[in-house]
Amino acid sequence: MQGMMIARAGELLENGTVTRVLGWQTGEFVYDITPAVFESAEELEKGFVYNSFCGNNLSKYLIQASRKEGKILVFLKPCDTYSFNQLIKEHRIVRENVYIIGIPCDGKTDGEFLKAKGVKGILGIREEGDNFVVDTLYGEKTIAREDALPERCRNCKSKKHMVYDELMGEEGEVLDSHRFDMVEKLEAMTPDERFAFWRSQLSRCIRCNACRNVCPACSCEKCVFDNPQSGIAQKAAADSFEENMFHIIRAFHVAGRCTDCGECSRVCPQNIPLHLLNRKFIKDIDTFYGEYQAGEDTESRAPLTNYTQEDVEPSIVYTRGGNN
Amino acid sequence: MPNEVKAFKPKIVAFCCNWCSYAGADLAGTNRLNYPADVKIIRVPCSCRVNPMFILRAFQRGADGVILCGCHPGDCHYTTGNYYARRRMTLLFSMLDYLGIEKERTRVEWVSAAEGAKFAATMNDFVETVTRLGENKRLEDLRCKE
Amino acid sequence: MSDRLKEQVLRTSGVNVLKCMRCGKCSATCPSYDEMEYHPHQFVYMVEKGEIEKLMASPSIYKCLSCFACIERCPRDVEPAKLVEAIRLMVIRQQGQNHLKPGQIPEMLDEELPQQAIVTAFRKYAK
Amino acid sequence: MQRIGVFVCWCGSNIAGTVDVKAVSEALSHEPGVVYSINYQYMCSEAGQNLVKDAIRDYNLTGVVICSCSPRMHENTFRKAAASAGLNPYMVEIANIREQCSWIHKDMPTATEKAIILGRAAIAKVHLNAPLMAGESPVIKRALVIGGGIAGIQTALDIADAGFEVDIVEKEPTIGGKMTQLDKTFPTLDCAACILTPKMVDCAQHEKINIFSFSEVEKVKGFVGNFHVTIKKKARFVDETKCTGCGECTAKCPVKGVPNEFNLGMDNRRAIYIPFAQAVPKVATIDPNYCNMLKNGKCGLCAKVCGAGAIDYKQQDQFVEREYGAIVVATGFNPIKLDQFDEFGYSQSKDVITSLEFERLTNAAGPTSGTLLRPSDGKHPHTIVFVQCVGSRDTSGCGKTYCSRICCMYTAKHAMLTREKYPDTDVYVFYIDVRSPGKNYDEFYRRAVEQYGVHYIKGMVGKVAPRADGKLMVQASDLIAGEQLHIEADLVVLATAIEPDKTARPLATMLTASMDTNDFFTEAHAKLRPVESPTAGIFLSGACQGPKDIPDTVSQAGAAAAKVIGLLAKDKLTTNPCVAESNELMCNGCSSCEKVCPYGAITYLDKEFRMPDRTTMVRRVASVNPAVCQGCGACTVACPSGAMDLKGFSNSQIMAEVDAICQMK
Repeated sequence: MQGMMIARAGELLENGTVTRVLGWQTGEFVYDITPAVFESAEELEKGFVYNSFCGNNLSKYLIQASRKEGKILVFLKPCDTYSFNQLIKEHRIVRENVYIIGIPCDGKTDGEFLKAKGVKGILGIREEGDNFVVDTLYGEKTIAREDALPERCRNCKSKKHMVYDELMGEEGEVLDSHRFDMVEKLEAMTPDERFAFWRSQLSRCIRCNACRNVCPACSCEKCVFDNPQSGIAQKAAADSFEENMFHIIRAFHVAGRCTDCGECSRVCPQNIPLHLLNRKFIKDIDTFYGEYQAGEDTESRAPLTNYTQEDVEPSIVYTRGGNN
Repeated sequence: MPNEVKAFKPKIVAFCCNWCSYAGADLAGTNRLNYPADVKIIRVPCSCRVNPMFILRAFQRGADGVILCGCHPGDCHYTTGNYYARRRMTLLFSMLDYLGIEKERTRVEWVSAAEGAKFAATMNDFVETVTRLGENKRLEDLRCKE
Repeated sequence: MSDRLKEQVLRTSGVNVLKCMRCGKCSATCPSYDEMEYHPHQFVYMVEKGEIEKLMASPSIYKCLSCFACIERCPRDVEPAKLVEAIRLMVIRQQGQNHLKPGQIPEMLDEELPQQAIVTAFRKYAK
Repeated sequence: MQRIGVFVCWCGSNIAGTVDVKAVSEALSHEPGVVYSINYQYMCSEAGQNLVKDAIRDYNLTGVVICSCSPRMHENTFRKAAASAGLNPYMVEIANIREQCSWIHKDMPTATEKAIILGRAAIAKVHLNAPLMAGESPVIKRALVIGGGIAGIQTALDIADAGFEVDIVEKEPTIGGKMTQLDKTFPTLDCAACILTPKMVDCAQHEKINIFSFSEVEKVKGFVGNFHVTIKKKARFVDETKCTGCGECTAKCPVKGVPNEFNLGMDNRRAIYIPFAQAVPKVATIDPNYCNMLKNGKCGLCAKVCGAGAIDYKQQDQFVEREYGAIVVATGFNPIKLDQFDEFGYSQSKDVITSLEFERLTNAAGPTSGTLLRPSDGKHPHTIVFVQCVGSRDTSGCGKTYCSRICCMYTAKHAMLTREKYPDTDVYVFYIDVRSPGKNYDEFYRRAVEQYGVHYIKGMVGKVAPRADGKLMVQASDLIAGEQLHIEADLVVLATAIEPDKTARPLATMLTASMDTNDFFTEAHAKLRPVESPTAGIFLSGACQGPKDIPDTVSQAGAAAAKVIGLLAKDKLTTNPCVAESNELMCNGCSSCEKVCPYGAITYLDKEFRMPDRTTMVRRVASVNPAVCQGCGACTVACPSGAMDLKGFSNSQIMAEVDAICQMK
């Protein structure tokens, strides 16, 4: 795959379709993937990688990149295309300046994740059928795909690209995922249990802002939490309330706009399942206002900028059954 | 004399839209309808002006309950404001509940300018509910203090 | 005394006599009107004034057929028939003022006695 | 740091009775930024206002906090006072310690504590206030009157006479409304048609008045001074400009059995019809539910006989877009349905009728040509029972809780006229209370009793039972005699409660004008602004605001017209400066705010920004049109970055209030 991608990118640079390529490169370690811009075939040969560690969603980088001179080539996995569409809807990306190659994805693993599974000294990775074969200092290790995938990939919502100019490989389908299972499990708990769960999770937050910085929906020119005029600016936690407020407000700000790409949970150094907050909003929106998938298209009105006269009343929160 | 346990007086912030609910609150006053002094009203132009940040901020600063009052759906002075407020608050309250915060601490009530009695009754009921719940600790304690 | 009685009537009936606007539709609709000494609208007014004993002593309370036409037609939801019923109950409950005491019950029990009878006995019957 | 003055009002004993005003002004004097704090008996009085003005000058105040009654009451008073002393009026904040404090609390320490907290919140807000300047918007010098009854007609005439253009939109084929159906009018017994039809003709002939008959308001956009209204002209299948109203078509139309709504279904009309002889405009209308040509294409007789060639079977609904500076609502009333009152036998006997039906039965243009005859057998009734308060003052849920206000007087009129024309009839009126507070009204009612011998009986009818021989058995109570009456009547007339027209509710939604629970339009102030809706530019005329008789309707119609004229006479309106504002540096251009704006006040422009690396970048940013923005604030919450804020109610101001209120433990 990587070879095909480099070849095609080289062609497009060569024939002048694009002037730059947005892709991935390795960092200090092979599993330490960072987004990168390549401007020539040589640079691509030298640095461009695409492997099972390339989970990074590149859409957000196009906000800046698409505003520069010339057209940029970007490789988007199916779930990244949702973010791309959502950003198009919000007029954040200049569509004419982007050339999208849709690439298939069977789920991306993660270095930290593998290490936690006991795979140490990682040197490389390849996919063989339903397994990942990891090349390590201590020889090759084979690990079943199911075991090596993070939650967001195990519950992949779609293998279908929502937008592309050109497709590599086979187009997939929108899947029937079980992504709301954990939300439902939490909803079924008593309030005390839920409180205990979230307290154990949110207590670990160190306010590093990684979740915000990686999120394609959290792409404000200036975040309210960084803006002294907003009245709620905070750099470090002044009191124990602030992280709670940060996460609730962040989830609220992306409600109806979050495509559930799962980047927030991927980058959280404390492994807080932040996607469960976003998914709660997605699930509520689906139940209260009808199925809505952000990023599916570029025209529809987002649920929070829309209404019907027959909407449920907020009191539904008190009256719906179970422990909800 | 043993120290008497001081009765818990909740702190309640009520956001009222200027056109209906604030007028409803005024009417409650004009008709001398009693409700506890624990309720303090903040005037906003429309229920849609109320940012979830304000509600969380109130809780952060020690409020025990927050209530938002606006015109009845369909009667918004600005046509559609309360429809948006309704969606926002439904989702916000649902989220607070999901985090294990007592859902009775937040409420939305539609009070028209003619419903002074409803305003007073709503406030009495809300204060009673929040008093029963006691001091608001959970939102603050969501993160362990140490 | 009459205040306590009035209070009791209002409580058992659940009626708010102050809602009456004195239109007389209850009496206009009452099929037993001609049989009664006090008419439905008078029940409402007399309860308001606290003249319960007069009503309790009047045969009118037994002339009411409990057809509830007055309740059905009242434009103010006052429900005069409930007042009549409440006053009837007061009369029944007062009779003799010597209801059974709990201590007297065990010796009277037998296998066949329905439980409801015992409860009723507390309320109504003299020894 | 602001220099703030605090002024605590006693409002006589209204505030000072429960709030220790001295303690409040003392406590607030220690708040940061407060340089002057005083309490006074009546802050709104001239002396009180002078205290504010003097303090602003003497202490160089940059902010003023008035602890007094509701800002809805006197905010403007104090803003004006501040302005006259050279302080920007938007530097004044009101702490509502009357309606929301002293009047609801009985305990002085509690109320005083709360008043101090409310004062602190206002001070906290003033610290963040900034001077605001009101903008201007032009006024379109034309008014729209919705409803062409006597209320709408009078309002339109008064506005037009002042020289402004007026459009009347009437949903029926003719203007005139309910009054056209009446026979005589109390208390002077003029013939309704004689006093109404000249006004209808005036409307039609007035060069400033334009009548959209058989039309409805479809959509309303805009705001005071600049309303954009879409009017639907329903297809009447007759070209209004050609029809001469000769009546040839209505005479020849073969479809005869259509219930005539003008006579409340008591006789029939044709499928093509002119509602009544004096209709304005006098133009025929085809009823598509009955016309054979429109139903199955077979007939076309009316087109053949029409000399003017006005018949147009292909006519479609037309939509007209018009602009107005002011809108007057005059949608009127209707009698309620009597389904819930079967005890009166309305559905069982034709001889139990409503008062409006009685009007038609006594009207010379009615189904009986003015002779009072029983609808069932056409015989003269000899005993007539009038029942008042049918469905009015009813809290049981079957009827309306309010007094319909007109029934006492028209019933007296009916009873009187009946006795005058037919002295051999026995007329009974059953009443709960007789309400006759208008000028010459009580005298009128007494005349019915004393001069005309109408039997007024205090009590209500409980049951009306039609007997096989056609008599109506009326069972009623006579509360004063203490007996139950049984009357054999020939005719029973029900003084049916009235309710707002069904079109009022959807109209109110379009106009964003508020309504009460009975669907009557709410006035801006029950006593002081009775003909204005709280929504600027919307005015109320007639029974749409509450039950009203003709004299009251006409006075209110004139009052509404005066208000409209006052508005249209201005060339420009000052706009509310508390509008949204977008901070371009923070705006993402995501369009969330634009989506929730009900006024379309937000547009986007591409703007060049300098980046930290000295390059430039073009970004899409929101821009608010302050003349169009009404300041609801929906956009401020839709905006995730907080770039959109509302002047006068900014995020930081509201949060400062929250902080001040929550501060006290």
